[in-house]
Amino acid sequence: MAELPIWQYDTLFLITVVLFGVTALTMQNLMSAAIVFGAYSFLMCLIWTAMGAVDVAFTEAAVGAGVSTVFIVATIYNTGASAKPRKPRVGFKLFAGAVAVATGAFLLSALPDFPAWGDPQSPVNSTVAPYYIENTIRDAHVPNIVTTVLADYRGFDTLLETAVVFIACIAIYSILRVDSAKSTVDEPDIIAAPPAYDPTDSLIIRQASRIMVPFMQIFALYVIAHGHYSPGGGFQGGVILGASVILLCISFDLKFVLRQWTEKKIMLLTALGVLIYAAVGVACMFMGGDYLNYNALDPVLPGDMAYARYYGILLVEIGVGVTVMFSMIGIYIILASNGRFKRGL
Amino acid sequence: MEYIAYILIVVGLVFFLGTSIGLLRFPDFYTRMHAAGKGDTLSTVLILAGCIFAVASQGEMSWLIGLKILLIINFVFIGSPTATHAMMDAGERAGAKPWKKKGGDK
Amino acid sequence: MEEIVPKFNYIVVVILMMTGLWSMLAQSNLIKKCIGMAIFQTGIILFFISIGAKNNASIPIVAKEPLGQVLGQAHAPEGSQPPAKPELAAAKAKVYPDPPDVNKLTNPLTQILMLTAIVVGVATLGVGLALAQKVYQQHNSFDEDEILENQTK
Amino acid sequence: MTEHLPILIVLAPLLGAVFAALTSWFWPRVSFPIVLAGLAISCISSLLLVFEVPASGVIHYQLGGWGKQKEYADMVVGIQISVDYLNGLILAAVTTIALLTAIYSRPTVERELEGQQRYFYALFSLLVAGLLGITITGDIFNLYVFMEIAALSSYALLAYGKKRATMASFNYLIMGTMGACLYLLGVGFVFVKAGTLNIENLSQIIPDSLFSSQAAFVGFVLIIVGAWSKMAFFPMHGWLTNAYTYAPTASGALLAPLATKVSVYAMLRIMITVYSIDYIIQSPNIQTIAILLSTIAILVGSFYSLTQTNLRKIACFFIVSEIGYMVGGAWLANAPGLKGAIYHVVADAAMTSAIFMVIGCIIYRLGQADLKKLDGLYYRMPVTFIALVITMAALIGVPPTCGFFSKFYLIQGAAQAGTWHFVIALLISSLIKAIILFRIIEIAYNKVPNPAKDGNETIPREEAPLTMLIPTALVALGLIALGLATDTLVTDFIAKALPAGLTS
Repeated sequence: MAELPIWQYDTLFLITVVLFGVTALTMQNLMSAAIVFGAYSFLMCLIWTAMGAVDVAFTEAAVGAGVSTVFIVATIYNTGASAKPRKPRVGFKLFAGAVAVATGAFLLSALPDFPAWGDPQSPVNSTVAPYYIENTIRDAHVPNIVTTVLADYRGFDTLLETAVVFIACIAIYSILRVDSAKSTVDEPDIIAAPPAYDPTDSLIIRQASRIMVPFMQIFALYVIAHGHYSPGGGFQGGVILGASVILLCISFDLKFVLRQWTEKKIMLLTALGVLIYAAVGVACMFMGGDYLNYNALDPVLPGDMAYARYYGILLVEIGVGVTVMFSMIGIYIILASNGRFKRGL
Repeated sequence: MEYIAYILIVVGLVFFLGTSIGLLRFPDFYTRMHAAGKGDTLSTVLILAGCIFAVASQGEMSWLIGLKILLIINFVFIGSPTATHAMMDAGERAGAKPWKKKGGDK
Repeated sequence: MEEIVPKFNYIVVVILMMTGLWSMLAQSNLIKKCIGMAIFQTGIILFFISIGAKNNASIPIVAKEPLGQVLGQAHAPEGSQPPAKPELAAAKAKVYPDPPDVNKLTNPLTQILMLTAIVVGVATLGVGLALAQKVYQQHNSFDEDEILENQTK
Repeated sequence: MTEHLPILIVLAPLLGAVFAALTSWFWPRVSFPIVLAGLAISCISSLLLVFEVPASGVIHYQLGGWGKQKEYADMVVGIQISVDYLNGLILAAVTTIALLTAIYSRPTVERELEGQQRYFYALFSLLVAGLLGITITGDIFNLYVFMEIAALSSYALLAYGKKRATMASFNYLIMGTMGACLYLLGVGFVFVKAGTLNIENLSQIIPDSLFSSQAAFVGFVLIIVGAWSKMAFFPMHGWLTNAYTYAPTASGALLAPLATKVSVYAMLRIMITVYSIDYIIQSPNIQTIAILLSTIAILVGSFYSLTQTNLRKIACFFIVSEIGYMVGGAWLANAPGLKGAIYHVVADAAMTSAIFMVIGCIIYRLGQADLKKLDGLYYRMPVTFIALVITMAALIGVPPTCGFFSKFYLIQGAAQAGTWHFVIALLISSLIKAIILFRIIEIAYNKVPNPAKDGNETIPREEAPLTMLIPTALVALGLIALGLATDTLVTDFIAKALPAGLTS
């Protein structure tokens, strides 16, 4: 048999990831389920780095593992619920298990038809992808191919992705936000059970976070700006910026952060990021190119045609970073404070 | 250079082993937290130091990568002891009582 | 075993997705459903990434050749005086190797799709948790059966 | 500027939403006109495009200036959006209905969403942008992202409603994400075998090399099942009735006609363009299953609507049975069946929009839409009642209205394909809708003594406000206009959308 195309270590990671996934779902206590889910996501990042997908691993570590675990924990904190053991509805669980097994078998029926794991000649790696690898330098002078394809070749996808983040923020705002003053929606105000202990305001945690936050923010700006050369870009940088402010929310209390970032400022800047991205596209339209065709911006930007794309990508990444940062902060504050923007985690 | 890296990483792993055994064996909250805290900070720092030496011998830009790893070590030193402290503090407020020798409550 | 080993990642992907699907359908706790949904999506992301992975290929960043090496090629070892201006510019332009070898870099296209999928996953998770929290406000429980009883009475 | 029309259709609502969200903090009253302007621009550009398609053939628009790369076997690099015969009509229908619903929804939003309407119109416009994106995009992964945009904004729009709306929206979220993930997995399977995501390239690659591959078959089934669960087709229709019944009238009036129909369009696009009709004929077992399921969907939808008294629930079960028409028609895989299905997508969007608008007017004026408490509707709200009768007539399939022609094609296709159970289901469902219509007429007209005669007390005539009444009347008359314009629509639009090879 030819040299086994399999990475021995990855099979080990994959098995452990499945174990983590299953335990995360079968755990009784919700909080521990959230923590195991966080561990599951971090292990997933490890697997993706081993497979060479560094940008995706970076995003998963920042967005998937970091922020979504914080969201789940904030929801659990606010509702203070833990999964009370209930009589299992065996009939329905079996039916659902049968459906899952049937779909799984149907999916596996296509197994022999798949290319082996990791062979460079598979149809995916031999049709459109070679164009990207060979022409990124010629087109946009950007070494990090992932950033070019993300912001330039398939820039429309990323605009829609930023719109998705923006919609998530407004959707959560309109679902949970209740300014109790003038809302007529009949919503019994079940205040979450007071937590077992009063939140700490110990000095050590505040000092530590006060030291860490500025460095986090500088590193995040570096990640956004340096997305052309090293793994990183708008999303990852934006999330780290958001995470630094969330760290402040946790170590100090919500009012401290809300004094600096008021609710209005957060929501406005979330919308502004999407506007920047769309405006760059519209500018290309007015300058004669197709939508999001940065070559059209050449007269405005320094350097030759390819460098116009280089700077176009940078502008777009900044727009993405702004939206992602403020929508992460917005989502966290609304989830943590159950929509009342007063006290929170 | 290579051998220093191997030694450091192995020592780091030994500490991790100690942490996991500690987590399983120790009777109550505080001692388990102590083991977790130690393993978390020390073994990570040792492994990272091993990485610095492992990277030091490749290419002429490696000192920059070494510097970046030093930064990471610095953050781990600030970050994880605070985390352990926070958990200890929360545990103490939540009323976890330390374990006493003569068969105190588990 | 012959058939299974080189396709091991697809099996793991299917197992992960089916646990996610099962938990979305069968778990009665709303938060567990959200976590199951997130696991379902990470399973799909693993599927896409494992398609794009290539054997012993490095990350999809076109590595710059150090300037010295390029200059060395441009100028035979005959003299040590710095090369004239145009050669330096040409050498600097050529710092990047002409089109990099496709098999040496992993497939960037699948990674872009997955950046989108991760962000969409987090957005859906956020909205799901917000809805779960509002349901909890109304029915004071995350359990689907209690909520149904509460609604019908 | 005219060559930028395709992108303008999607961009106008998107930018409208962003501006509405921005201005909602300074002058809340301005966000509605902005969204209205965005929808108007996209409506005008889509109408212009629809008339341009027969003249200049299929219109492609490359985003970012990338196009076919010669030396890479002219694979399309980057994303391409295209307007052709199949989606031209649907684009026009979606934009006009969205515009009318926006005008219609103003008073209901004022009354129902007192404190929360800051982002309502931004989400409204984003949902329309997502739906238009699904219709216009030429890239299957881009379709997934647009599907998520439409889904996320519809979860929020539904969650605005009363107490039970939140749980209904959560169930919709779970089912919707499951459908979207299955669709994404299907795209992954197709991507593994074909290597490209562009619909135009796929339509060349799949027919000549992938017809026999099992992975392409599994991918096809996954995409179809994903689309089915997004459109609430029979096995996965549980979420639709609760979601649309407890939602506020404005979001119900927008979501009901458009969200499910656009998923039907996505299924049609995959079936006709990407996987071409003879792939379906070649794999017969899915065809029989699909037609069987659609018959059950029609019967389930019709019988359940008999049992309900809440008008909105009845309308929701109508949607479930209408979806059965479209999926059944499409899967007959012969010319009349497909013509009926495509035509029915446009006709049903108009019909569902009309019925939800009428119910909205009733709820606005009478506070509830229960069948038993509608007595005297004819005297109290004559115009709305006439619109209701026209819509029900269209749903049953009375000749001048568009419902008749789509049913006519469907029955012709079914007869030709020999699937008699589908024909019987079609007839039964028309019968049941007729019963419901006569029940409504009986309650609204006869139960109350005729006030015109002097003996009885006169019933105050209280119509819904004008901004709600005019769109309702327009859509109801549109049903008849659509019916009369059928042959022009079918001959020079729908007939050309079908693949040439299709025989009879």
